[in-house]
Amino acid sequence: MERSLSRILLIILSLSLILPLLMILMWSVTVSWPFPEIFPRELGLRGLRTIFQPGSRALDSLITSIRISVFVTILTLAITIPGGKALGLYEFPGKGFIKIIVLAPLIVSPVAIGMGIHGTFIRLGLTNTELGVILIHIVPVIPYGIRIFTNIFELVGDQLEEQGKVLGAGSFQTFMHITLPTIMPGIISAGSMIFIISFSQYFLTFLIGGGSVQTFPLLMVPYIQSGDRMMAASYSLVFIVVALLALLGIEKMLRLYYSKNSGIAGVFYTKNSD
Amino acid sequence: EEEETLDLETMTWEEILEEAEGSEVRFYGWGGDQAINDWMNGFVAEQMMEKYDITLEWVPMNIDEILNKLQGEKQAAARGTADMIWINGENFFTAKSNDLLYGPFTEMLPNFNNYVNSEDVEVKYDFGYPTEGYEAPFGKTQFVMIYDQEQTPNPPTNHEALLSYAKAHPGEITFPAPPDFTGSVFVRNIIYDIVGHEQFLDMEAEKEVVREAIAPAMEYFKELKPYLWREGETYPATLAQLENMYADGEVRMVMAYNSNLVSQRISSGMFPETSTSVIFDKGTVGNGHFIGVPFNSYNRVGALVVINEILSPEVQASKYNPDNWGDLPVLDNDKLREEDREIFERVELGEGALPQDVLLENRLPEVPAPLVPIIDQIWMENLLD
Amino acid sequence: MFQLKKSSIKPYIYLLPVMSILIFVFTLGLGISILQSLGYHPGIGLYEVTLDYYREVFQSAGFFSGLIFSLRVSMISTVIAAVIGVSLAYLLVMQKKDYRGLQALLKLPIIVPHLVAAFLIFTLFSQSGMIARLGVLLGIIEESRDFPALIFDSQGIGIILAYVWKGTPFIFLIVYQVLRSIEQDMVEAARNLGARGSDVFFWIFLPLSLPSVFSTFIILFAFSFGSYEIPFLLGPTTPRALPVLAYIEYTNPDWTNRPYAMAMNMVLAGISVMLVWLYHWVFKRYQHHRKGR
Amino acid sequence: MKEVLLQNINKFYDGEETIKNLTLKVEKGEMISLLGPSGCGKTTTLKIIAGLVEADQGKIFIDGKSMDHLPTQKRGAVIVFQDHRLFPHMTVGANIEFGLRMKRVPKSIRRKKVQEMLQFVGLEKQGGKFPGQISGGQKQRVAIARGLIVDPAVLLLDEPFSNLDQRLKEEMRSFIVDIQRKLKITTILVTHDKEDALITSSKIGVMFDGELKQYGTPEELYEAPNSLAVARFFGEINEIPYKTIDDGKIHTAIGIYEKDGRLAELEETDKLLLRPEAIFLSKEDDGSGNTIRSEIGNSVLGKVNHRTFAGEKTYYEVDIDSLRIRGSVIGKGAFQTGESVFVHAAKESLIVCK
Amino acid sequence: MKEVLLQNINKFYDGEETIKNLTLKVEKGEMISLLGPSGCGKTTTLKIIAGLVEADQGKIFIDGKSMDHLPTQKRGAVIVFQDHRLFPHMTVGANIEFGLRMKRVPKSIRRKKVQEMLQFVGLEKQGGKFPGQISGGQKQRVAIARGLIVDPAVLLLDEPFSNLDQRLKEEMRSFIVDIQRKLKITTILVTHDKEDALITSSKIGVMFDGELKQYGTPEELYEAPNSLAVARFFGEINEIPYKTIDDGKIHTAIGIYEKDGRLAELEETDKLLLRPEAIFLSKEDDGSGNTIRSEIGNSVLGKVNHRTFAGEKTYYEVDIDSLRIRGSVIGKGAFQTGESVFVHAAKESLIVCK
Ligand SMILES: Nc1ncnc2c1ncn2[C@@H]1O[C@H](COP(=O)(O)OP(=O)(O)OP(=O)(O)O)[C@@H](O)[C@H]1O
Ligand SMILES: Nc1ncnc2c1ncn2[C@@H]1O[C@H](COP(=O)(O)OP(=O)(O)OP(=O)(O)O)[C@@H](O)[C@H]1O
Ligand SMILES: [Mg+2]
Ligand SMILES: [Mg+2]
Repeated sequence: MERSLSRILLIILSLSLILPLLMILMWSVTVSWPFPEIFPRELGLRGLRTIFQPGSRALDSLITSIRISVFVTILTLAITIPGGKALGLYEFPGKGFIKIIVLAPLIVSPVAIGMGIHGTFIRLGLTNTELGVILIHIVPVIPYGIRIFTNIFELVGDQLEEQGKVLGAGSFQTFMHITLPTIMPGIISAGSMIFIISFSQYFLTFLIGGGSVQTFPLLMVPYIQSGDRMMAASYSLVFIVVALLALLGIEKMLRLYYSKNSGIAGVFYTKNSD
Repeated sequence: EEEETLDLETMTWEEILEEAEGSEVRFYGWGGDQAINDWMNGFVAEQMMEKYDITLEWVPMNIDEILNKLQGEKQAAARGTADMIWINGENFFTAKSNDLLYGPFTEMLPNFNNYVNSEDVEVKYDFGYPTEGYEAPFGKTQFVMIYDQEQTPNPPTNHEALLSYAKAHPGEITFPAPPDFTGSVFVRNIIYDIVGHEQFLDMEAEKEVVREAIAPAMEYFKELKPYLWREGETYPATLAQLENMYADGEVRMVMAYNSNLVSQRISSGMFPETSTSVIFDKGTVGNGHFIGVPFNSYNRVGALVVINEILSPEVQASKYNPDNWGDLPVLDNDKLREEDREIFERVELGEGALPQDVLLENRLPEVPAPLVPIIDQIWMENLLD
Repeated sequence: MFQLKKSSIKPYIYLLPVMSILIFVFTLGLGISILQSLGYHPGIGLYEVTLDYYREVFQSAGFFSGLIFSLRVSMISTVIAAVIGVSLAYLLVMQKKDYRGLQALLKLPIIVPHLVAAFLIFTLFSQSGMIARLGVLLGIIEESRDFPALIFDSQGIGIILAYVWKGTPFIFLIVYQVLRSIEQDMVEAARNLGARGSDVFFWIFLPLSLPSVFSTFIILFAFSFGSYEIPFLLGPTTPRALPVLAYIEYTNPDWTNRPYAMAMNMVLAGISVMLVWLYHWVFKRYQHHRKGR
Repeated sequence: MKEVLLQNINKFYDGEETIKNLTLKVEKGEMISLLGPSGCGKTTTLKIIAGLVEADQGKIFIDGKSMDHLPTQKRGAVIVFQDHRLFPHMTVGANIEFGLRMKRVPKSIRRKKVQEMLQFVGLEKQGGKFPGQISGGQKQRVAIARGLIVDPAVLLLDEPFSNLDQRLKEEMRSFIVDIQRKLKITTILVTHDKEDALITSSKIGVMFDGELKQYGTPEELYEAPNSLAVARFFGEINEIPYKTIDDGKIHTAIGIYEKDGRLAELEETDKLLLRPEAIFLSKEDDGSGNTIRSEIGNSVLGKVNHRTFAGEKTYYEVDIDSLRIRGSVIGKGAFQTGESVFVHAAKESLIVCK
Repeated sequence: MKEVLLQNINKFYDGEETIKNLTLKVEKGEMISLLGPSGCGKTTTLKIIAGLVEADQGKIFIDGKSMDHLPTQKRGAVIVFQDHRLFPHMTVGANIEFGLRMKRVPKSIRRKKVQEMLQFVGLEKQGGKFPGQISGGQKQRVAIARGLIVDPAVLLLDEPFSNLDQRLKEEMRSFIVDIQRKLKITTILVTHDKEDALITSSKIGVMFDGELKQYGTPEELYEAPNSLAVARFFGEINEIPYKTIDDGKIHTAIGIYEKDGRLAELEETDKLLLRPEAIFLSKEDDGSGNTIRSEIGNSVLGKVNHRTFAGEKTYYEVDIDSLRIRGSVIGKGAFQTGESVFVHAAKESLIVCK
């Protein structure tokens, strides 16, 4: 009984979070929908057609967006996993200070940061390049990565890593075979956050990409700021669906990797023992 | 780059055309309108490709962000990515006073010389600020208010009528609070309607002076406040939200600094078909919008060619067509050849929009740019506690 | 919980890449921002270093009401998001199945950009929004004006709704992964010693996930306290949230106003740092307290 | 003080039958042991009783009440887990206190009890440490203390002494037995140490492969195992080949015995077993003319093949013709490898096994 | 085959000295045991050797090379942990295979070796299961197999048999000893079971409270413990009060002994100890006129206070005047509580302890 009650509660809470999204779906095909009607008065496909029409930049920019965000995710994971490990497993002078410092990208407004870095990026020849955009996207996602991995490492400890080393695994091997699989839940949640935040980045993309790197939000945001709800919703819809698919795809790949490092061995031994 | 700058001034138009051939031009500007985006990416880009083998890249971007980017590039003395920017008003003032624009260049454009009246105040001045050839006219708009004729058969055409209309329908009129761009224009229109517009054209940008000049208008707003939506305690944050509220029937009036907005919204189905534009009897503020060339444009020759083409009757007429955009043309009727004039006459105006001549007759000039923030400030101090 | 390792050099090496990026960002971003807030901005012809801008920021009318508004709104929304998010994670972890589909769907609000979230909340909760329409349909209200003002209201309810909607799944996602990695063994042991469902939650799940809850809380709070999009689009005209004030100053085409915007940003950042530090301090003491019992 | 009854329990893991038709009754206040080789299903049985694992078939009653669908926390059966399962985020003290907290025992009482427990398990100094900071044996002691403190109605101990040294284990064992007797806690002890089982329990069950092979008093199991496997389980054992010849006597490799007393009902299919400690060795010729061993019954001659010193005793492998038997001798033992010895066993120590 | 040398190792945890000036040398290819009560620092010592814990002072040499700052994976010292530490995301098979994979052993060889290991530890059927799905003893076996498979240069076993039943433990023990001998792996076994230590090791070290109290051969430790604590550690022991009177004889509670042989150097401060198994009991009057016990030296009369049956043997508590001693008797023992018995001990079994 306790369980069914909690299931009902779970469903209600989840639905109240998910259902609002129906509004985006509806508005993406709604021409007019005056008060107090419950269903749109007139439907149309202008928004979606604009996005998918031949020669539309939307599709190209989606690919650019995904490419950038995937790189950002990989790079950020690569630097925040060791960082989180240091904060999660070690005691050292300055730790408390660093824990606050890593939040800086959230605390200092991205406008201030972006403007500050713009000049340096120009001098380094990174503006108007995808590389520059990727690098700048790393900044706002650092807090998410570091924080999540710090917590995960605090939780899992390093006993299994020790075991790996004892069995002769070098640092890299230990990382690949033991650390990665044990922190996989953290990688999935941090990776999702990083991907999402990078994927929806607007201001920094524009500032550093200078308009030559056209991501999807660059096209989408002006519509969202305008009163054209159909265009705004259509772009949002495509954005959300693509981001979700990309996320699930990445997650699936990670899980596949994860099971490859354990499951296949399992199959093999089960078979042989019969 | 330096060379090019030097060359440009001495080059003939033919040489410029030749130089520009096969190049790429990047045009940055507001991208929140599907029709405009389509027109830019479609008609204009195709024209450029066909006529000059120029690839025109339309980059949707807000002007304040563009200026920030230019400013950063200027400090680092870097080459830019934008060749043309869509600009006007205060932003032009900021750009020009910070040396972010290349110019003067308008005199180099054959179409400017041929079709544009360079002595027209709306070409010479932008928000009271002299353009000095640093930006070429692009189009014109005028502030309008939009009502649903079915709901409001006799829309108010002056501030007093507006007040009694608000009293008759309390809570159904509102506007985005300044310093929102459109809300700010609305406030200036009311001010013009109450205290006239002439005094502002050469008014000192001094808060006390302005405060005194607009005091009656502030009284008016205070009187209006209780009859506004939510009793004037709060205002929509953006024009977009006001548009949505109007579309959903929550308020009775919406406004636009775009005389053609109504026909676009009607044709896209957002606004009721009975929506119509209204201006005050004493007229409403109008302004022009322009195209500038960033100081660090990489392809100035290309930019000049494109701007020149935009000033051609074909492009201007196409832009005037509400199916494309509906923006008022900037060419001088008197300078046009007969056949060109006909192109304009053939353009069919959209639903609910006022014809060009009605607008032009009731067109008031903008206040000088420096006054705008001062007025906004005073309004806020008076009406937001 | 376990012995933290003491090592002189390793943690610094691990932190080197990420810290070098942060320090790079810091010296440049923050340094330049501070200079600009002090009125030094050669790019727009300002050279005089002065504290006037700060003084004016502190003296300006909207500042304190904006500060309090910002604090209140971000605090309330983060607390609500944390409570619902943690409950959701707990409810899900207690189920036998793991509802993969539901999990994927719950990621959606995280994906939705803040601007779109504002749009959504607007279409749902404005006086002519979906909820109001349902109210009319059910005969609870007659016209849009009868619907309570949730958007642009002086309590910031619309902002809170938007942040809760965005923040809850975020907390859920992180905490759920943590809860799932807590071994079922621990739960069995607790139940075996007489723990009821709520005991398991308060004594096992909550403490073990608390560091994560706390971290996500801080992230959400710092974010909502410092960003302008949602309060700008859904907030009242007065009082305006602090970041909105800064944003409005920033977008002022008159660039000589820039130092105000920067000064406000710096004040905002300063307050944020103080709050985060305070949180850390409290949390540490709390943990200490538990350890030392 | 509650009675525990398992009726025809079956449990499958991945399609494999892990518990096979298990029926087991533990009387009120009784302490029994479950023995069996690794992986035979002991832990699973405890988990089924405690309600942590659901049986696929069968019924469980505690004090006559069916436990169907009763959640763990309401059964009052506390397991001390083999793998400790200490809460990593709580100190040793808080771990021990946990059960009392769940019972909403007032703080002052809790404190007192925890102090007592800490003292008893010898961890006064470790009360403030976290599980990650204490040694293996200390963890085990915390686990025991955590289970005992709640005065459970049914106590399920899963190898609670495996990480303790002899002395400590004996202390803990007698402490648990004391408490158990005093409070009459119905207790099931899972252990791999036959001594634990024999010393503490009024009954012992031996499981193999999910089946309860024998259930009885320690003496019964030790002296009358119903299978070779059970007998083996109580320590190494020698199987003694024999023949029953018409003379009514039993001819074994270590001597000839009358077919009476214990051996009266020996059937041909039965096995004859002999524990190492029941084998007496004496020197063929010890020089001093001492004849201690030879006085006891008949004996045969064998040859020492291997000798292993194990402190308290010494193991000998002795070859008697082709038969190799193992005997143990208290102390160091005086025999050398290669030496000839007399091997002898008393009739009473012969075990007949079906 | 490597020599392990610890020199003056110190280790502090939270300001408490956990390892105190430990010096220990293990010869190439030797197998030694570390014994000691729970929490005395055995595991910590192993971790220091493997490089998982850094000593605060002192040096470690493996094969003469200083291990300072050499990371764990380069030391070639493999620990089999007390708490198993199986990789939860790998199957049993993959866990065992892990070390070979790290060494880049070709797949075909890996497969073969893993199969062999699985078979040896009796887990052929469990190869595909995950650690969460196997029993405690099975986990322990996986941990052993995983450590053994890599042929480590130095093998550190931390209570590897604690969860195994007697039979399995003996099997595993002899398997490990065989491998150890064959490959001459320098091995340190931490155990709480004195039998394990005595049987497998050429030397035994006994630790108390972080200190190595005695280090020597099994016989030395068993027969000549250098402290009561060490003696106690090898099983229960009776302390026998005595007086040396002028007659040159030693008058103890269980008889009078000549002061020669082992007792020659007994000093007044020394203790006289006697293990339970060295105590012989005989009936005051067994009816049959049998005089087996009384033949051995002198004896005193005592009264059986308590009897505990432990299978293989039976413990008796016997009161001799105010002294209570514990004796053990092989088999069931014929004495009843309350009965009077003769108590006797051979002089050779008396232990002198400083
Ligand atoms: N990380 C740590 N922090 C603080 N104290 C510790 C830590 N690890 C071990 N200790 C303490 O050090 C002492 C020695 O621990 P160790 O694990 O070496 O004992 P052990 O001899 O292996 O005992 P056991 O036989 O119970 O496993 C113990 O008292 C323990 O509480
Ligand atoms: N979750 C599970 N999934 C699959 N098989 C399992 C699971 N749990 C236990 N088993 C199997 O069931 C059998 C019995 O396990 P159990 O833990 O009851 O053994 P045990 O008698 O306690 O052994 P030990 O003395 O080694 O602890 C083992 O073969 C084990 O592999
Ligand atoms: Mg078990
Ligand atoms: Mg240990």
